[in-house]
Amino acid sequence: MSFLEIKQVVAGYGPAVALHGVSLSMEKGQRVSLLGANGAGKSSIVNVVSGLLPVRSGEVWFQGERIDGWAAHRIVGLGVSQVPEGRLVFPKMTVWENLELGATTLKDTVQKSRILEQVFDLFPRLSERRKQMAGTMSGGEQQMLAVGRSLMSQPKLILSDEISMGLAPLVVRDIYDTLLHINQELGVTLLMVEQEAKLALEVADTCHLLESGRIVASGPADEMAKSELVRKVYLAED
Amino acid sequence: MFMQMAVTGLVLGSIYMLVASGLTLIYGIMHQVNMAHGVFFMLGAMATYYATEVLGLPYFAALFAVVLVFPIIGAAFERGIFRNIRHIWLAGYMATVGVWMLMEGLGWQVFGTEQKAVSFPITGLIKLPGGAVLPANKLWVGLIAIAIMAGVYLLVGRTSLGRQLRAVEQSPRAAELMGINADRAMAKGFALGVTLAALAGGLVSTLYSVDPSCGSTPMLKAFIIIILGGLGNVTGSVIAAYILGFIDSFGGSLLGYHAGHFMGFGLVILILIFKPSGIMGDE
Amino acid sequence: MNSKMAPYLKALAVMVALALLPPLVKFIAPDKWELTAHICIKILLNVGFGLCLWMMLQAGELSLGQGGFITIGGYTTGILVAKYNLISVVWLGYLAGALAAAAIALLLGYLIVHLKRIFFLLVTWSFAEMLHPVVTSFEHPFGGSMGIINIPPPEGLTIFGETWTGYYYLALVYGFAVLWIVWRIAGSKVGLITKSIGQNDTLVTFCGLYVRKYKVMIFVLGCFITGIGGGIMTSYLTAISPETFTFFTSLDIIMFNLIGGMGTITGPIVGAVILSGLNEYLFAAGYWRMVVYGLIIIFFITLLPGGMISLPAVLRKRFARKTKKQEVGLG
Amino acid sequence: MADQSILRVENVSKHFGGLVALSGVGFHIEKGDFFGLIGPNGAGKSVMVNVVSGLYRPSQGRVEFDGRQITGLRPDRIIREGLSRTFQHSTLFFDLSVRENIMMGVRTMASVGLAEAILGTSSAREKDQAIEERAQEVIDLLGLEQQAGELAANLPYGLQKVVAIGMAIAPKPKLLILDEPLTGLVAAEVDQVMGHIASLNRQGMTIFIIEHNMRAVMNFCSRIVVLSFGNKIAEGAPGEIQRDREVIKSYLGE
Repeated sequence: MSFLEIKQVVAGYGPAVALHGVSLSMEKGQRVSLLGANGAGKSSIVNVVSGLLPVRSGEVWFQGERIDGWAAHRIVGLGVSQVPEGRLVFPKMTVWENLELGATTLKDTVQKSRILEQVFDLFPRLSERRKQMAGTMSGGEQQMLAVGRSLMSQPKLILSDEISMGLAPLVVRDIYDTLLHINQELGVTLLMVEQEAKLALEVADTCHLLESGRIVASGPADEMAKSELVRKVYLAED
Repeated sequence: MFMQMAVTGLVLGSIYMLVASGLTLIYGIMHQVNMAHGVFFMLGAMATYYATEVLGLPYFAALFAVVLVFPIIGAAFERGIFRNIRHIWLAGYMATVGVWMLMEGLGWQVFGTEQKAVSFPITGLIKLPGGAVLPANKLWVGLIAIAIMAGVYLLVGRTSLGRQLRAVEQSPRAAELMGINADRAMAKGFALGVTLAALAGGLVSTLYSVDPSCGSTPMLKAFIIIILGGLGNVTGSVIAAYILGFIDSFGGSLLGYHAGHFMGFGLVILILIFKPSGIMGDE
Repeated sequence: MNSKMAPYLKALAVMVALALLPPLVKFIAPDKWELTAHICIKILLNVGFGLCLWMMLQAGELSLGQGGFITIGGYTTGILVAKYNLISVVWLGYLAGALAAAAIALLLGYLIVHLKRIFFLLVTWSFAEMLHPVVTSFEHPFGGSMGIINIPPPEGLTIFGETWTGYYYLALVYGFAVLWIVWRIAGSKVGLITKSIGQNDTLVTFCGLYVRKYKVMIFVLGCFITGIGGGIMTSYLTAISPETFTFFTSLDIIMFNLIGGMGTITGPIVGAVILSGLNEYLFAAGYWRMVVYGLIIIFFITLLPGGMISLPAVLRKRFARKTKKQEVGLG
Repeated sequence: MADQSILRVENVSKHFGGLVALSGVGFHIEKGDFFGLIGPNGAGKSVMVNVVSGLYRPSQGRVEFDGRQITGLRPDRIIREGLSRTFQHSTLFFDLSVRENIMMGVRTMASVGLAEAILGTSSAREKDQAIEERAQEVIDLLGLEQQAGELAANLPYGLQKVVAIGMAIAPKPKLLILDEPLTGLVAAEVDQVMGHIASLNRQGMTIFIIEHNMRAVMNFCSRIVVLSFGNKIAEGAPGEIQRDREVIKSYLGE
């Protein structure tokens, strides 16, 4: 069985159905990005995996364990961490407190402080601002904090949702570089939702294209980038 | 005379602060205005009365028993009634009204209508600099209230439980993603808030005699305080509690009970109209 | 045309039937008439209060201060017609009470309509609570804690014999007049606007409509009508004191909507009938009254959030599920 | 020349606390234009729409609509001047039917009164009729007859966007502002919605569109302004914009 396996998942919000029987699987160490218009169901897939969006039918398996129906906080304990859309840092807490909360599922304090040092190495900016209230930082710094916070739980799988939203291209590049580094050096698997199609194709090795809650195309990122459909609709190239 | 009133204001303010802090905590974490807060105050007072005057426990042992028992009571109410409806603000509000009615009604049946008083272990008068003379129990109650508040402040500000509570307050969704069980954290927050109300009841029962409706006035004061302080704003509530304590101490004795009442509610309306975020709020 | 008129005709039929109640009861069981009339008067006035709140609820805000507006209507009537005899016609006293309530609602409403949900609830509640110390503190004109007594019935009410019957017909006209007004509004374009405000007021603004105007309008109208009811209730009770209308009066009016259900106009009517009837019996129950009241609230909130009017649908669903299960069991 | 402008935005700045969302942006929209405002995320496009439609008061600068200064007017007043807008996330009255939604947009709604509604006077009936007729016109125009009685919440996302446009054009505005009308739509729906917008433009309505979908903007707009970090960095016809150095830089971050 694959590292992450989603089978025929149907899910939605209230009366609306966001995913109509989506299936996909991922191997350990992969970088997968989800492509598609707003409302196509990209975020829903990520939220289904993290447990924020309940599954109506279908199954979600993570490392041989069936996790659909689990509460979000239990799934975190398995090593699945989400960098949520809109960052959702705790604005009225310090950078340090935010990171500390990221490590809620870890019990070992020695291990905790070691990871904290790692995160500060990856994001020196966070180290400088460890006593600052998260809500007073710039959007880019908050996004770094959100990524750093998700690393604190020592995840095996990171789900990221719209990292680039509202950020300057350079900062976005910086954060993705860090994510790539984490993927290559630490072997953390990445499942990414990215609105900017160009970026999404660049940072991933595999890509799934969604339309109206269904996966309509999948393949290696470089091949997808060359496909007619993606070029026309998502890259606006003629 | 002035000193006397000032010290009385401080004591009153400290007690109000204790009642209001529980209300603030519950509003902050669950976004629910707890109309049953006064009932838990009353239950705390009654528990203290029965533990000391009927069972003969020492006063401080009774307070300790309150600390042990009320978190369980609070958590039970949260789980039994409030958890499933907390996302609908009106339902949540009305449910707390229902609990208030139910428990106060039962209170009259069980505890009876006669007034009950608890004696404080330390008696006598204490002379304060500036010529004020205060009964020892009043002063001690004020000090204990401040000590409890300091404890709560440390609990919420410094411990990992406190961090989790604040995380849930700021974003339940993000808290879940940190691996925090938001439901359980909310139950803990509610239990803590209820326990603070009960402790306040246990303290006040040594100053004034109590009956099953004794929670309403402190609850009204607590509402005024949390609105004045800005719903969910702790620092604001502390300042507001002392403002109200002084208003009641000075205004109450200078203008009479009704004027104090009128001023309190008038203040609420003015604050809500002109600065709904409260005195410390930022907009 | 027919289908449009049907509900009106139904309401008219109910009203006629209720109008025939007094002679009927007096004929069958004359000794029961006093109690019957008393309960019916309470119910009919409460229907009016409940409907006013329902109308405000459509615009999305819930007032916990309606008892305060009843108090204003009642005191104004009492002060003008009984305490100082400034107005000799009681009917005009009712009008004055309603105008006073409306004027205060206009001022308050203008200041507080921007408040949402719990804030609106808390400010209206505070407002009603504030009236208590005011009327208690001043001997003039409110009569202090004793209040005002000897408030006369309106002129010509005795044409039916004793005042019971007169007040019964007055309350009947009041209740159905309020129903008619609220009904007309709900079915009109103003009703559509009100409902839209309850859903999304920003969007209403971007339809080119001034939200504040409509919200204040509905609030003032509701309080005007409630003020009249306060006057009628007060003269029916012949006296008013600071303890006549309390927090529980305001709470009852919310409860009518909660118990009946807020989805349709029938809800508050059903709720008012059930709860005001029940209240009369619970009155004798002492402190058990609070217990029952609390249980009712908790029951409806947790188990029947749609109120009584949703009961048939809920039961049908339950029943359908059960039969389905049985089918599966048999299969 | 000047009276040809339906909207003149002059030197508009908007600060939120220390954050500068717009700094000194100015542009004109001529009558009959199909005008596009584009820019990367967080460039200040939505802030600009909110300033123009009166939701935000600009920190500096002025907005003139149809020859009249509208800075600082209440949003509902601005709408009654003849400017309509839609919202980024399809915002409707979800518990109302499609027909009722569109009726809410009709100008005559603003003149209905409480007393006449209760009494059902002839003037109230006339107004009701005018509202219903106009709503029917819009429904016919957008081909929504089949869905007219349905609750807005039950419509597919693409049709909700169409209803939102219907609501905005119901008062026959002089200028229609569309805030990212294509967000969340799939290709087929994009064509449908853009088709409606283009036909409105052909019938003489001035369009002001904020959009992410570059292809749609380039194909339909006659003139484009590009924002980046609250500054105007380019203005011109689609061809010029596509060749512009600054624009390429701000989109690609090179």
